[in-house]
Amino acid sequence: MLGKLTLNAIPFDQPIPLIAGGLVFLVLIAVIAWVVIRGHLPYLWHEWITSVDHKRIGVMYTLLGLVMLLRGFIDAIMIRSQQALAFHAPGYLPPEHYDQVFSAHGTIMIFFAAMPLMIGLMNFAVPLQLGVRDVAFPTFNSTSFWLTATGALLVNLSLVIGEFSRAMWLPYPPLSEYRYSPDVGVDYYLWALQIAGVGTLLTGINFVTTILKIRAPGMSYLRMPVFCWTALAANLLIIAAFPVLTATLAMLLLDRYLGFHFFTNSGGGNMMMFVNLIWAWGHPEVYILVLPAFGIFSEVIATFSGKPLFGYRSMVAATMGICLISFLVWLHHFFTMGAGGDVNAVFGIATAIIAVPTGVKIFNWMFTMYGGRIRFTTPMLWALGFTVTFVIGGMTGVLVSVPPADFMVHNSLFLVAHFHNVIIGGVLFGAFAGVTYWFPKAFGFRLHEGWGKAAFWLSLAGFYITFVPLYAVGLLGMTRRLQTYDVAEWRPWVLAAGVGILVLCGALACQIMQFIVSIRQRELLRDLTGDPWNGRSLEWSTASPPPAFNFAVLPNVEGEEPYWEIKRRAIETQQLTAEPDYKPIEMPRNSPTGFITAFFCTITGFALIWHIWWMVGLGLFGAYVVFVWFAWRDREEHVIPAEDVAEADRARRRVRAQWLAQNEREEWLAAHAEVSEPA
Amino acid sequence: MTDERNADDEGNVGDVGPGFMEAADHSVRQGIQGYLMGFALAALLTVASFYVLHTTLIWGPGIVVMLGVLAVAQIGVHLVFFMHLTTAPDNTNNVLALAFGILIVVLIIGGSIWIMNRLDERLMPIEQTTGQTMQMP
Amino acid sequence: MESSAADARDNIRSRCRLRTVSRVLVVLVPAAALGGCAGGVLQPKGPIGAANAKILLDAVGIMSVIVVPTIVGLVAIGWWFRASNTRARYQPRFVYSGRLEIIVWSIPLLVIMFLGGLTWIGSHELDPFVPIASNAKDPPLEVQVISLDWKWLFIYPQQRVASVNELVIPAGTPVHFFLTSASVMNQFFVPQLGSMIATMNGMQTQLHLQADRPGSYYGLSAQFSGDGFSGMHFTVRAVSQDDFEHWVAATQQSGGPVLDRNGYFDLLRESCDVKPFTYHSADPALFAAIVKRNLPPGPGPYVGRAGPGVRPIGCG
Amino acid sequence: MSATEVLRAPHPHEFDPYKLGHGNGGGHHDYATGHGEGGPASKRVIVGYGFWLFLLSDIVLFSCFFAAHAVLQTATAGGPTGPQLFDPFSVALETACLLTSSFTCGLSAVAAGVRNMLWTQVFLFITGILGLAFLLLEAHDFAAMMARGASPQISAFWSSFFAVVGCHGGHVTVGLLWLGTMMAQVFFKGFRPNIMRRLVCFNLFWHMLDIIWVALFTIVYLIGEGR
Ligand code: HEA
Ligand code: HEA
Ligand code: CUA
Ligand SMILES: [Cu+2]
Repeated sequence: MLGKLTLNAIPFDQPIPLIAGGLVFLVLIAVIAWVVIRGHLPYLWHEWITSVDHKRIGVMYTLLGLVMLLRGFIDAIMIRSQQALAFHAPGYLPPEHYDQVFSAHGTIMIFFAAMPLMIGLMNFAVPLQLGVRDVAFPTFNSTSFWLTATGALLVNLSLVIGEFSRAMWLPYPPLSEYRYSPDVGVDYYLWALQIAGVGTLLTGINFVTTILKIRAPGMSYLRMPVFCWTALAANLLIIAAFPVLTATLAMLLLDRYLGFHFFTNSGGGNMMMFVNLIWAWGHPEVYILVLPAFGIFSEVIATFSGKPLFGYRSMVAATMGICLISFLVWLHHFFTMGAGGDVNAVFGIATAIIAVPTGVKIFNWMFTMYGGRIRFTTPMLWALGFTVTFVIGGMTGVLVSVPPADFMVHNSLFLVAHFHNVIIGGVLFGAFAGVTYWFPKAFGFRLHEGWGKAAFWLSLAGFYITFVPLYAVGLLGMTRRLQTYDVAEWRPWVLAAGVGILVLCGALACQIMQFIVSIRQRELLRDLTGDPWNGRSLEWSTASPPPAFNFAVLPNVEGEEPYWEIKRRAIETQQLTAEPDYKPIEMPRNSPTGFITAFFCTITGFALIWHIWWMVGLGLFGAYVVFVWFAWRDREEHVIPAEDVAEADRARRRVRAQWLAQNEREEWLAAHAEVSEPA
Repeated sequence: MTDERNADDEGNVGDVGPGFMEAADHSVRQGIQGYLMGFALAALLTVASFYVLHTTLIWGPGIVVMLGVLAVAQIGVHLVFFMHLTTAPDNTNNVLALAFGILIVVLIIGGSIWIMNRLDERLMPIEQTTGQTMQMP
Repeated sequence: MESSAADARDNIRSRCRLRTVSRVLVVLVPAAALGGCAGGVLQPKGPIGAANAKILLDAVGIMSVIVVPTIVGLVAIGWWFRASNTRARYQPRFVYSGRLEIIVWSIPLLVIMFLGGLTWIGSHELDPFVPIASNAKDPPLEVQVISLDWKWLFIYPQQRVASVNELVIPAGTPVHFFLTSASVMNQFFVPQLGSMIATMNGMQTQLHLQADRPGSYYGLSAQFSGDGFSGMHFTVRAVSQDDFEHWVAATQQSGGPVLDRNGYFDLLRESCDVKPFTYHSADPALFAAIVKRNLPPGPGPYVGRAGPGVRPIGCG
Repeated sequence: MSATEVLRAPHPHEFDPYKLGHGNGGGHHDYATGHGEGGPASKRVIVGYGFWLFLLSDIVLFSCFFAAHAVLQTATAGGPTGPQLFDPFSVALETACLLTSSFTCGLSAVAAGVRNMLWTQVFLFITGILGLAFLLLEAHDFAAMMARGASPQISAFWSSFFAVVGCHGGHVTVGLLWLGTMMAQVFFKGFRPNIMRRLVCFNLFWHMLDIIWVALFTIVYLIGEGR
């Protein structure tokens, strides 16, 4: 009746995960109960759960990312504290638990923290920057989000029912085959990723279509903000790479569930094929993460330097170059498998070549700051911290792309330090820069600067204190994923890294304080103009938070940096453009399709993990019914009457007129004019 | 009828989605003719593939190459006659996307085969250790 | 003769204790850290390790030439052009420069060209399958390496002995390793001797290493292989040629177990933190049988038991 | 040139910072066909293009199975090999079914183009029947092979064979389910713009299955047999 699921599945003998997981679920249930009792459910349902508004979906993605970041961070604390205690000693986490912790950490961080953060920010900002009303397929957008959430839910469910994979964040067979991992952990991993992966693929299709086909009139490719370019590149990579992940995991599933022999030790299976295919996805994946971050930094650095981005054309070329080359390098993750000089050299050199376009980006950011008037706001600090940190991480990346060097540090903590260096310094800093940068656009008030700056400095310090020792201990030969060790020389470094994690805890505390304080002081931090940072691209031309339809009339783009142009002209002429002729706007209707699909996917996934076949059938049938029902829907759009549009836009115009009156023409012009001689 | 079509057509002129015949220019007869032509060509190429397999006209090891070429040709026929892909400017995005897809497919299949062949050559035990034949020293 | 190995281990331990004295220094001076008794990859003790380390340092050096000025430039420019600095010149129209663009693309390109050359030559010369050019008159010693759950088995086919979790080799003589795995994937790695290489069931990789001087080196698996992974380390003892022959003879005459099919099946079962021991006789055909998958692979955890919380037997 | 001069310049875009040649005009004047500068594309283009991208991603998915099949070509582990069990006649028949169904599918598009309900339904129906025939033939093939000792559990080669062919078969099955709902939609709702868009997507999907099949019978059956 319940397949493999028995009472034994609840890990009573492992109190730590049980309590931790139980606590999480209690909190979750408490939140749900509170929502229901306080009568917020209808609001949540109509305004968020069924929303197909890209801004709302972006916010939900970002929130999911932050919560999972917290979960991943707890795992990281456990890893570092275990290793700090485990010199000649068992530590407090037995192997079968420790192995789950680092596997879950890697999986959660990549798939459910970093990806949702980046996709969330793209969701929020790309249509606004393109000057349009929504993405190409709003309902699929909501489906993407809920499928990702399903994956996250399944991974976290493994805390309390059964267990998670112990086979690393990329489950290399034969260790992940049924023979060596007969428990459900790997199945949790596989189904969670298959479901979330489909959601991500839909996102990729959605955004490439949006960027290529839906832009404001006059916005040619070379007028798009760089963030849109990097989003395009990242989503092209999603379309190309995620099917590879799906196929590879499907093969492993066939092995585990139906006794196929793709990667087994018997029947002629070949585990090297898994390693090959998973990295054909895995390498592009890291650029899927970092490219949008590059875009965020481009926006932030240009805005806070008070200058257009330097070398826009080079930036675009570099972005697309990275996008292409990233598909030519995947073998660098298995130089030590013995493919020989030719193969290793070709892939090694291709890898190193990525340093060239990346370097171009770094230099262009540098020249953007050159001659600028830099305001050190929190987003700008994250950006500056990123440039320095990422250069170091990139350098160690190029180092391991030289095969003989990699033969010495592959899978060592040196490598762990490399990728945290680029991921934390690149992706995570990028996410925080993006969140603080666009937060006022999404909610109408700024985040508190003081707490944000504290969080930044502690993160920066914490990062270096944690990971510089790992570089060193990696060079001492310490390999990754060790639950215990007995080499005295490693110990001081491991302890130092343990101190670093304490500093990071401080950073987390400041980050959370920033959110709390900002929400409580929101009236103080309120921004009415819609343009709190003196921005340059179109998202700043509408109100904060933007109306559901984003723009009352689609902006007519006549050059690069369209909003800067609009602003300059307004100040120059001391008046706003003439009031447009408001027309009714058709917007997509809310739809529960995404949520319900995800609901059935959760059921199906859970049933598959535990071999509850009747429930699998039920889930699949439900999904098909939803599909037909969705197809049958007649009215896909609702119309916002012209009066409502006019009302919203007039309110915005009033505020803008006030702002205009406050900005003295000569003063503003002087402030933004080129200074020919040092004053 | 025309209203509906126009409503759907508004927006950027000179841009066509994949799979669309230029409906306005095509009569039913032209439409059918196009599909017939594609069908005939595809059938011909399929027959050729099955025929080539057992032919003695082509040097043995070359047959595989011929099969590959025929398959590519037939895929091309499908793309042009059934999916209405053209190289006209209004199809730029469709063709670019296809080119990107083909590039990825070639990289993944080509790269995997190259890598895996090298690994197989080197890791499948051709060079034996002396162990199994050596006697006690 | 058992005791000689034990003596050696005691020996290692006491030397370790000496080294701990210098640990304070180690913490202070990162470079000095590379001198523990599990010395790191920057303290190579053989030609392969030395070449790898050299390449590693060369690469860091050449990249520093561009990376260090970049970092300095970023910080300096960022600080100088702060809004409050009235002496900095505001140039909002400095957004394009063809000349800078050329420089910006070409400097990294030049660095990468050098690194690319290094990569091409290094990948071929230091391919683990390529024998060490050695002027030693002795032919290389052959060792078959098998990774098991969770220990290392070393078979000396010419000597017909075998050892677990301890590898004894003659210093100054190249060693030709043939490697495979009896269960899941692992990586054979001795940081101070050089390159690591994967071990996989059904496949045979090769590796050539050499220890220049007698000494004791830390070896480990560099590929996570399951719950007992942390205990999967071993000691490499490089000894003089005479001592090596001594060790072989002693092992052959010791009363240790025999490595035949049955002995192998005993070893195949999962076990953790296995203390080093030797087999006084070993079947050299065993290795080929494993590579050809004529012998079953490791059984994994507790055959037949499935469900959550499966734990390895005999561990923890 | 002083700052105010720049600002008073006759056209605000005389200054083209990136030397992109966009200095003057822009906006609506320079339509570049297919580049979407005239504002958002029509819904028809958007839907078609999105589906096109999906198909390309699906082809990438198949390419992984093809790659695995190519690599595991010889991994028969002592069991039967492909050519021993393939039935070229049956494969030819399956090919004929699928190719013809692609043709009739195209004809249904022509009929739908002129809003002819009867012929649209007739051709969609024939397409479905041919697809079903294909599936039954394939199932029969599989059963015959299994009866002669080949199953995915026998060896890596057969795993990859059943996976790649089965994945295509699975797509055809999904296509048939979709076809059913499409026929119902056309019947009950007529040729509305959204239904027309879905019909075009379905057409693309069905033709794509045929393209995959071309690669499949060439690589798996013909080249496999040629070895
Ligand atoms: C966001 C994530 C991210 C990013 C951006 C990168 C960026 C790079 N990575 Fe990293 N990498 C990972 C995430 C990432 N990586 C992860 C997660 C793993 C391990 C997975 C696992 O095993 O679990 C990994 C592993 C990994 C390996 C495998 C090593 C091994 O397993 O042994 C290699 C090898 O080549 C590599 C190389 C590189 C290179 C060359 C870059 C380059 O893109 C960096 C380019 C940037 C610069 C070089 C800096 C700026 C440039 C200049 C200032 C110009 C001048 C500089 C020069 C000329 C040098 N990475
Ligand atoms: C996106 C990817 C990502 C990120 C961000 C991180 C972040 C961190 N990781 Fe991780 N890590 C991986 C990906 C990532 N990691 C992967 C793929 C592996 C390999 C797994 C494997 O071996 O298979 C790994 C492995 C790994 C190890 C190696 C274990 C080993 O092999 O021995 C260690 C050890 O220290 C570690 C530590 C850390 C630390 C200290 C952080 C910290 O820097 C975290 C910093 C985070 C914070 C400070 C949290 C801030 C949180 C918030 C602000 C949330 C606020 C929320 C609300 C208000 C709701 N990670
Ligand atoms: Cu064989 Cu990895
Ligand atoms: Cu990579």
